[in-house]
Amino acid sequence: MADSGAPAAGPEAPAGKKPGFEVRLANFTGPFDLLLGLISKHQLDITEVALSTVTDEFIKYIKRLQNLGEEWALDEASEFLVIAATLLDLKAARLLPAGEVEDEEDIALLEARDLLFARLLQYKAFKHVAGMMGATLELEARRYPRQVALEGHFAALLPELLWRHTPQQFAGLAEAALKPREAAPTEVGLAHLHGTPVSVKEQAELLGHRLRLGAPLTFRALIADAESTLVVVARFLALLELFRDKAVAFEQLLPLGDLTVRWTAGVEGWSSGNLSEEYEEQQ
Amino acid sequence: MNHTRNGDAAGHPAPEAQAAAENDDGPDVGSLPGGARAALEAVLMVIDQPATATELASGLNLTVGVVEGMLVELQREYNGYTVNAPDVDDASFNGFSATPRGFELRNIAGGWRIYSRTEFADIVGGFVLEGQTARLTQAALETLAVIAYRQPVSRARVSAIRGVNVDSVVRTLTQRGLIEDSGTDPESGAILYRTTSYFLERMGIGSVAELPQLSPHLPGLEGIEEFYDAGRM
Amino acid sequence: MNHTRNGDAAGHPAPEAQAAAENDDGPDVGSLPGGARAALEAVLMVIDQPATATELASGLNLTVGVVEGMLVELQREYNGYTVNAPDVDDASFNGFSATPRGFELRNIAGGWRIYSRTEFADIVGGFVLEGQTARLTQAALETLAVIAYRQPVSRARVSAIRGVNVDSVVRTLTQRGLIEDSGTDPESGAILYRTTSYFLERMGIGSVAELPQLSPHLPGLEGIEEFYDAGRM
Repeated sequence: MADSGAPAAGPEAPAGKKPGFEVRLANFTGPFDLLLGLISKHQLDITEVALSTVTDEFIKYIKRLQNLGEEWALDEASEFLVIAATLLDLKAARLLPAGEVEDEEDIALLEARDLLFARLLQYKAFKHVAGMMGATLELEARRYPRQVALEGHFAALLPELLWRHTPQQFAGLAEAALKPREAAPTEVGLAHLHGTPVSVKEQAELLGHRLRLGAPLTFRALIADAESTLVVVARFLALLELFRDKAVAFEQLLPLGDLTVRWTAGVEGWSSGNLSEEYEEQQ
Repeated sequence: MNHTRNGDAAGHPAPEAQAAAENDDGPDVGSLPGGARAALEAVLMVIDQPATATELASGLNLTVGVVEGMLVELQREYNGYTVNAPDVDDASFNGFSATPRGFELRNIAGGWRIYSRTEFADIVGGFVLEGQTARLTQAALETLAVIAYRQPVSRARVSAIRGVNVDSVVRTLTQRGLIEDSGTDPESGAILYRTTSYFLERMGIGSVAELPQLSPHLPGLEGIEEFYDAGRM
Repeated sequence: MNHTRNGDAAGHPAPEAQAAAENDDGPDVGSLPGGARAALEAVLMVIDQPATATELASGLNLTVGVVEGMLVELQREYNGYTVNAPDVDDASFNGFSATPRGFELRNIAGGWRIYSRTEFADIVGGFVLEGQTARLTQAALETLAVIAYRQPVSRARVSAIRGVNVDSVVRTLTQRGLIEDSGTDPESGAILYRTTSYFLERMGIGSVAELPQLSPHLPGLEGIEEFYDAGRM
């Protein structure tokens, strides 16, 4: 028993809590949280962590929980995804040759790495204070406030209620209160979308490249390979920009007919640097 | 209560020591700061309904006799140690122990509860009336409407329907005599509320059956549970 | 309060005598047994949510300064006269005045209120059915933490920080009365959430400024954090 070598819960798992997910790697064995802690304290290099192994183990772990009928598997799984995705991003950034910082791309890469790290730390910080808040709430729940009903003679002092509601009006109130609420109006959350931003500038370059080489093309042809509506919109906006820069001309023979686009600026006559700033800022 | 009863009838000698010695299965009130007396005070301070000495004794894991002794002792202490009526006119200030407190421990129909002292009724009454309006707030009206149409119903369920915490509104409605406690839910143990006859009086109807019918499409309690409780943690 | 103000700023000397001399239209708290202090206690017995010193003072017809002095005095007295934290371990029994009472007077969420002492939670819990709320899940706690530290904040923002959809958790926290709608963001039109005074009460603090600093848990990230947040939204 002493030499079984496969402890169910690490020594770090606090007593009384469910043992959490444990990672077993060549260079590290212990709770997932501890792994994060070490990475954030720079005591373990993210590049030396085999993330695929971590993920495999986690999937096994979740499956075991599901087999046991544990309900909180989903909670833990989504949390794992957040952290694992961040680690993966972080690792990708770290594995790229760092070298010396020479151009803007390197700086951008460094920034991205910092941001990823910041995101991980921020997440961990909130997790930590959430734990502290939980402990405080539990401690405070051991105090019971005095909130007793008003003694009869005081209740009798209260002014007589003004009641002006007819039963029909009252029923109206009940109808309104009992009606299932639509999901509360909120902004359309975009934060969870990770669609690649489409750049009008890039699309303009692409269109320029196609048009200046040869014959006029229809708009239909120009968007034939667009993978999303967003790209169609970006190409359309790019054409308007090009038109304003007098780099293209439009022809439309019939109302609602095909729009033909012709390059007019010559081979070297236009570059995407001409594009107005407004699109660059918004992407 | 179900323990040895030695010595409880003979005065009230050091209940703390006794408690510590007697109990080994329940909470050991004697070892806590202030001892059994403070534990009793803690309970008395927060209970809403008067509790009998027997109920208190079983909660404290002490004999009824010991608890009765402490109750009388506390009662006298709150009254300022004067045996009968407090010596009102003098109001001499030689240490707190001789001064009556602002609250008193009363034994009404066998139950004990702490009340504000009768002498301060005018001041307390003025405080209670301050800021009181004769009108129910919109939140109170809506909560009342939900209770009227879904009674008997727990606060948690009303909260789930309204999407907000209704604790203080339910207290107001109870205080106003519009709703009342109608027992506890056998499953959850939560207190269930129903409307009172005073509510019917104010509505000018004879029974809740006379309330106008609601649209049949509104979710009943079962539906609501699915709608709103799914996300409960 | 609306009377002559002589002497109220200079400490809190014998409030009873002062009150008795000054007031002729309001209740004369000084002439009652136990004086103003007991009157204050009497009022504390009937409030069902924290009351500010100002509210209490106006009900008692005393100055805020006098009432604040008495509140602190009562608080200390209930704690057994120890100056700071009650000297719990000692529990020396030399007369009642040195013993902590079973209840305490606390100043939280901007107001004063009487609570049972934590030591007796197990015993008191047996008598108080209500108020025992289920524990929050880790997901709910983390969401609550983000809202507490970033309020007012939209759900989308909280989602971005936590990396998961928080809609149902936000609904639960609202139902529990821990957070509330605090209007909409002028730019995005999104509902913004903030913590409630009930949250402060449950945390036992006076304001969100008393929450532990987040920065020790966020080493060297002051600038980056803003940069990150700006980029996300």
